[in-house]
Amino acid sequence: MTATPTVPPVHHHEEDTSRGTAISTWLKGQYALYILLALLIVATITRGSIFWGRTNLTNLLLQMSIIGVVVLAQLIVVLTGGIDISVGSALGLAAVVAAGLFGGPSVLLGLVVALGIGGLIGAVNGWLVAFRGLEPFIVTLGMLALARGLVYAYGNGIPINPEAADSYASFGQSTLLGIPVLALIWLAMAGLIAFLLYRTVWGRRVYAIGSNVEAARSSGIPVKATLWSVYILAGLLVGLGGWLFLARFASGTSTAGNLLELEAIAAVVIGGARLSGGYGKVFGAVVGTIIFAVIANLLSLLNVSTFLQDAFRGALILVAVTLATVQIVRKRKTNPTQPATA
Amino acid sequence: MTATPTVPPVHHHEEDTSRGTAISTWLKGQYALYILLALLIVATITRGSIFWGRTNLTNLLLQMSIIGVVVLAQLIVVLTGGIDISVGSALGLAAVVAAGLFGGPSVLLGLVVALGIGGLIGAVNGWLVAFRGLEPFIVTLGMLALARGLVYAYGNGIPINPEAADSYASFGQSTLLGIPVLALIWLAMAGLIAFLLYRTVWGRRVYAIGSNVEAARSSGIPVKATLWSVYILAGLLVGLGGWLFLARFASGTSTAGNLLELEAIAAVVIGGARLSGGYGKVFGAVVGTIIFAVIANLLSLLNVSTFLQDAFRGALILVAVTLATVQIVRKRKTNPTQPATA
Amino acid sequence: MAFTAVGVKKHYPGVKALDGVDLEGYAGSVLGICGANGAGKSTFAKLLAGVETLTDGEITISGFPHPVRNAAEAERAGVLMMHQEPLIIDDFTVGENVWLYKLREGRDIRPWARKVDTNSAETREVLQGVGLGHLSTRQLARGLGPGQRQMLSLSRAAVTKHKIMILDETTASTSEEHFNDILRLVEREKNEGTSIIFVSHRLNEVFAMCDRIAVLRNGTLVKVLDAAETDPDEVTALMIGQALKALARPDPVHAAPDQVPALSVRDLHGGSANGVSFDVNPGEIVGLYGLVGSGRSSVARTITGQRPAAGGSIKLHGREVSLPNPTAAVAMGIAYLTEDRRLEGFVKDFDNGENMSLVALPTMAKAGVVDAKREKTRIRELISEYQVKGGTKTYTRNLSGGNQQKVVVAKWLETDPEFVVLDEPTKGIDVGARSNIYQIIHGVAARGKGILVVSSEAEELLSLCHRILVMRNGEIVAEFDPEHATTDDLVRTALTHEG
Amino acid sequence: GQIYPSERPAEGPANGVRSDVSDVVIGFAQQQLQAPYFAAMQVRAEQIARDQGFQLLFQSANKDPAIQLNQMQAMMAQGADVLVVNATSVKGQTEMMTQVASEIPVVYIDTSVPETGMTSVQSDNLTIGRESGKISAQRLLDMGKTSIKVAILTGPATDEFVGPARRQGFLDGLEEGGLPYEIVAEQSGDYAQDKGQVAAENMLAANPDVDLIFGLNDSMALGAYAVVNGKAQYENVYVAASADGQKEALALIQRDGCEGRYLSTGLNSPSLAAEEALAIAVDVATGKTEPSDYPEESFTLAVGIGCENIEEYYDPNSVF
Ligand SMILES: Nc1ncnc2c1ncn2[C@@H]1O[C@H](COP(=O)(O)OP(=O)(O)OP(=O)(O)O)[C@@H](O)[C@H]1O
Ligand SMILES: Nc1ncnc2c1ncn2[C@@H]1O[C@H](COP(=O)(O)OP(=O)(O)OP(=O)(O)O)[C@@H](O)[C@H]1O
Ligand SMILES: [Mg+2]
Ligand SMILES: [Mg+2]
Repeated sequence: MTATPTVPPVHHHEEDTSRGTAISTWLKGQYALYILLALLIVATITRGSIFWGRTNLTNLLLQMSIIGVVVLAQLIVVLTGGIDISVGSALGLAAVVAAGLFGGPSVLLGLVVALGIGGLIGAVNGWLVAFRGLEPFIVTLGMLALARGLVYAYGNGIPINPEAADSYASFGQSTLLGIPVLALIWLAMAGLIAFLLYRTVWGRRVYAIGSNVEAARSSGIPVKATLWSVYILAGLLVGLGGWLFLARFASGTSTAGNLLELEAIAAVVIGGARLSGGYGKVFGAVVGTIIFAVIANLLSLLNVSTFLQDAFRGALILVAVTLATVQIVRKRKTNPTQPATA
Repeated sequence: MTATPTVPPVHHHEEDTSRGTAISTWLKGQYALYILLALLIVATITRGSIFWGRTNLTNLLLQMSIIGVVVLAQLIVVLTGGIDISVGSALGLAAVVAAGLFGGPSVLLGLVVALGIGGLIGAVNGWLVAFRGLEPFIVTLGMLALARGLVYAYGNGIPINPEAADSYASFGQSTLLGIPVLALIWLAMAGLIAFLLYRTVWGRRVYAIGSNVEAARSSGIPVKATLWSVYILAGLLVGLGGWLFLARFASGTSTAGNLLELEAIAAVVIGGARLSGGYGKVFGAVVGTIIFAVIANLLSLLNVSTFLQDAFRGALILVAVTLATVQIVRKRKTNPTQPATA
Repeated sequence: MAFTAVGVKKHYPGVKALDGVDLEGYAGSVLGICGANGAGKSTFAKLLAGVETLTDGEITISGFPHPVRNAAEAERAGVLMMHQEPLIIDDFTVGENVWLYKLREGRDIRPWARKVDTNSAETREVLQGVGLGHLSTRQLARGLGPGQRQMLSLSRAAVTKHKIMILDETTASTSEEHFNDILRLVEREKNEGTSIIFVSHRLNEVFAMCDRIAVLRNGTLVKVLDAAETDPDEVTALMIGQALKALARPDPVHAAPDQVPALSVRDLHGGSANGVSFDVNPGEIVGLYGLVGSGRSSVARTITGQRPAAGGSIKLHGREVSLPNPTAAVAMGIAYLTEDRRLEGFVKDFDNGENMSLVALPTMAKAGVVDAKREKTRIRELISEYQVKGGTKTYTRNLSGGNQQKVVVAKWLETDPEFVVLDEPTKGIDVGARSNIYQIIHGVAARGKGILVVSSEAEELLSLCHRILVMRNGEIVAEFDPEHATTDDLVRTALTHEG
Repeated sequence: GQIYPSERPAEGPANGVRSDVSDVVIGFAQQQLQAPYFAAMQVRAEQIARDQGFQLLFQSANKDPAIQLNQMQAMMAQGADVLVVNATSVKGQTEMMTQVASEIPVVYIDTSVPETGMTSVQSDNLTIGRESGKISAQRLLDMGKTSIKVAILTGPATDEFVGPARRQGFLDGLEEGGLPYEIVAEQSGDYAQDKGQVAAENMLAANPDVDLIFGLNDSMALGAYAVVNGKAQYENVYVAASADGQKEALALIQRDGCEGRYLSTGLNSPSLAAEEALAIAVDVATGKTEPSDYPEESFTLAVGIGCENIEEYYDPNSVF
């Protein structure tokens, strides 16, 4: 995988004590933020009044919250150097079973079931990766197919509407101080993951494993247990995502979470995380989530021909990442000991 | 305190000259082969006469040849530590444009066009990865969307039938010594890639870059140029795949190559390649291709319900890789410096 | 008694790294372990630290109820190990690397346990203690050189409780100055009753530090000596089975008055190099000495295209060259043996053969197709020429540190370069093989090539070179003729502060 | 608070009645574009919008209800007056569509969500399938078969409504036509020609004695046709589709007449459906009619197409 260009310059000796310098150094690394900024400017110029309208902003927040939680799950897995392509199916299974088990009589029971399903899937993935030493890609690919297959089998492809569909629906569109509750849940999760990653021993272990698993093991870090816990936590987040899905759509459709994995990985990567592990930030992942949601929203608002939407989205991604690294590439020129690909 | 005064016996590494040992060492590493063997046994028990029938074997070979070429493309990219998730869309675009350009008057012109499109896409991907230092995942994700979008835009979603549809169809069904020509093309490509990887300076460089890009760079290997050539070659192979698609289906459908990327990566990984680069074999990739084709064929022959197919496929993958590594994990126990996740 | 090893065996597929070693260590005493490359020193250290699992035998540590089985248990038993390839997490800051062992099992297992402050005054003090006071605790470890990495991992000694400390070639790429830091640290540890194991190929250091010396050979223990009652010659003899011949100095070069230098550098800037000028004549071996961080590697990297020059000119045989990248340099016949074996030295997934032919491969190929037979024959020759302990098909990553170094040296000299830069060429190589490498270097010089050797070991330069340049703060401050200079001269010149 | 305070369906256009057609904005939320049928619907809808001068917002959801909701919301944010929706899920969008329909009138096309929206213009998949099945039965009876073995190419597992209806319809048609059948294999071809071809290959390899292989749309049946066409071992295998009337299929029926192996298909005209649905939408937006004027559902023309009536329906210049 290519080295993430946001890795700070190699040699600097002085302590950056002044706050100004710290902020400017930080700003230099945030190329995801510039992409977002550019997108927002485009949005403002082309569809300003609609884009910034209350309705649209509310929609945007709702659209981000489910994938947002999944992106967080993907992030912690990617930090360990793994990848989880089963997130979409797992979300689907969590949603469908939470909607269908015992008839889906209550929103709270649904939450418990969804977390249970998600956690279980995460635990299986994690066990195979951590204790069996299997490639995360192939494990989660198997799980991708298995979970999606179970979704189909559970409802024979027909959506499952929980008994408590009304409660789900009204919960899903409730707001607090004008902000959708689902979005608040997402942001709370982002805060929680940030706390775990940056403030706890567990978080440091996750980064250490992703950066250099052999050094981590030789240092006595419990690599397997940590890896397992990462996948379980990711599974729980995905389960939560499934529950949020129910809240938003009030129905467990068999396509729930379809292809979410690609978008989640993309958001994590555009947010600056390194797929080979050890580097990545929650803030970046959140920005990455917003970027993809804004792109989709904007293409809709601009009423770009459906035939061309994919092409536009692709071109946008390519142009954005290329432009954002122009400056970084220039920086690298003066510092070529940095690998072109690492 | 004990000191052994006797001069210790000199021990030195013997070269494994005996052929027997070499083969048994090789066999130990081929867990993909065991998965395939197990599958074949299952196939023989459940549907032996049909599975091994001439018709079905011909079908199987045909079903493998398109994805087979794409798997080879994926393999060389994965060997450098990259990933190419645009292969499916690129194949689709190559097929559609080859079918539509100038009305698709000839099979040979179609080949040239398909190779041109594939090579161009590969060149763009490779340029961004090699010279701009971008993450292959995000680059090829952008290309995935862009190429698919162009497919839709090119034919407004409606299949494009080349003027030479009949010649394509009859070429696609032709056999040589009873073996479908498409399959022969695939195998010839496998041979070519094997030759390039194992016998040439270029091949050695590919492995070096994938395994340790800094050492490669520092040893004077032209990292960027080599990376670029890898993506271009991969693009050409994918373009060839698009042409094979036309030969087989005689129509450039807008879904051509959809989701091929996941299967290609999976085949490469189950064939023993390491996603972080530097390790992987053509033989493994070919076996991986066969494994997935046999799974799909078998599920069809057993007439497994559509609702259950995905679940079966997923469970099969999980069980296969888990079982196959039981022995490997045991070996690793004695050698715990091996990374759990590579 | 701090630890007892009884009948310790460690077998890898095809290799008996250790084959029944009995060894004891005492509290407050330093045990040196000597042996040729691949004798099993690092293996013993790793077994003691629980990083590898025993094939057979038992290691008990006093005060710990049962034999140790893994790294976590060894840590609880009080073992602290400095690995030959230091355990540094590149994506962590310097401060976080100091406190890395706080992430171990047994302590702070609760997931919500808060991490320690890694930028505290204590952290800075600890870094000061190992001569890294100038580093920021917040900078990433990624950019550190090999010497700095060693010292950084050593800093953990000050923040970890331990009863046994293992130093595996911690001094291999550090200069005399840092050895004094280490010596001080070891004295302190000894007084606190730590049992210390010191592995090094520099016998003078071993004798300066150790109370007892264990000699390993091919995985078995030859003898344990009392340091006070033995001398380097006896140890060498036990190690490699013969006494070492004194090294011959290279034949002096007689430069013709109008001779064009093989390499001519003027006012070079780049990295921490700051206006460096010097010439190297054909057939001449020039040494570059300085303390860690004096800018030697920056010079070496700049003149070999590993990093672009920020200013100045480089002439190869009188012709000005531009070296934007290593590919260009290699094409011009300039070789750079890296000091960072781990990062740039060899390809992890290549066997010895593939690593040794990596650079020279195009010369073994026709139209890009490798002549497999020719490659194989040549590799076989190289393995024996460089005394690599391992086969052509052995993965280089599975070799002992010193043997890896031999592979890397062979890789570069095999290209028959016009100009060679060797950065710490004998790092981790045992005394026997070392003289072999010196002879090979002399051979290259005798063929009229220019050679620049960077080393932290003054003694090495004095016996190997025709001329020695000393660097300080990115500039060349003095030139010595090894005939008339001593180690002391070099060290003093390198240390002197301006003013 | 709540984002959609009411559950009652909107009683008039979202932004009030427009006096002129050129001020009207209509959102068209298509379920997918992966099959030519849906793509053709878009082409026709855009034509109509150009002809009549209203603004058309067209989006396609890749068969995903979640994406579809996002797109409908974006259309509303852009000031759409009426939505034309081809639902992605019959059962799974009830609450979602209740919420949406409380703010804007919804006209369903092709696939509807019962009890929501104002009306739906549907193709009667059951009847279409039945008509095609009857024609196939007749052809096979004429060949002297008294009972047949059938293999079916179905849609993906997510196909909850349209596919099953077409399948049932076709089988009913065989029965009504007086031809007993036995289903020997049934595999998904994802409504795509290439996937259909592969599935047909496998089913035929396992059951070479199949008499008829039918697909739930023409694309898949065309894939099956490519398998049997020109292969001696399959010379007694015939192909049919329950629906769509795709141009390439009609061309085959036209070419080979009543000797051909592509027996029948059903008419499911994307153009007809688009025309009807958009007409309703424009009428409501301009105040010509009220949402409450419409019945819950209306069906487009359903006929089977075989060798005898092919002339009426084959147009080599149509998009679809
Ligand atoms: N992971 C491994 N797999 C196979 N063989 C190994 C492995 N690690 C070490 N060896 C072998 O074990 C032997 C002893 O290695 P060790 O690293 O202990 O030597 P050493 O005495 O430390 O040498 P040096 O002075 O070069 O560091 C060597 O022959 C080496 O090739
Ligand atoms: N561009 C630069 N600007 C400032 N400092 C730099 C630059 N490049 C390298 N350095 C630092 O300068 C110091 C000396 O680097 P160099 O590697 O050239 O010296 P050295 O004498 O070989 O030291 P070592 O023994 O650590 O390799 C190192 O700490 C390095 O991090
Ligand atoms: Mg060692
Ligand atoms: Mg140096």
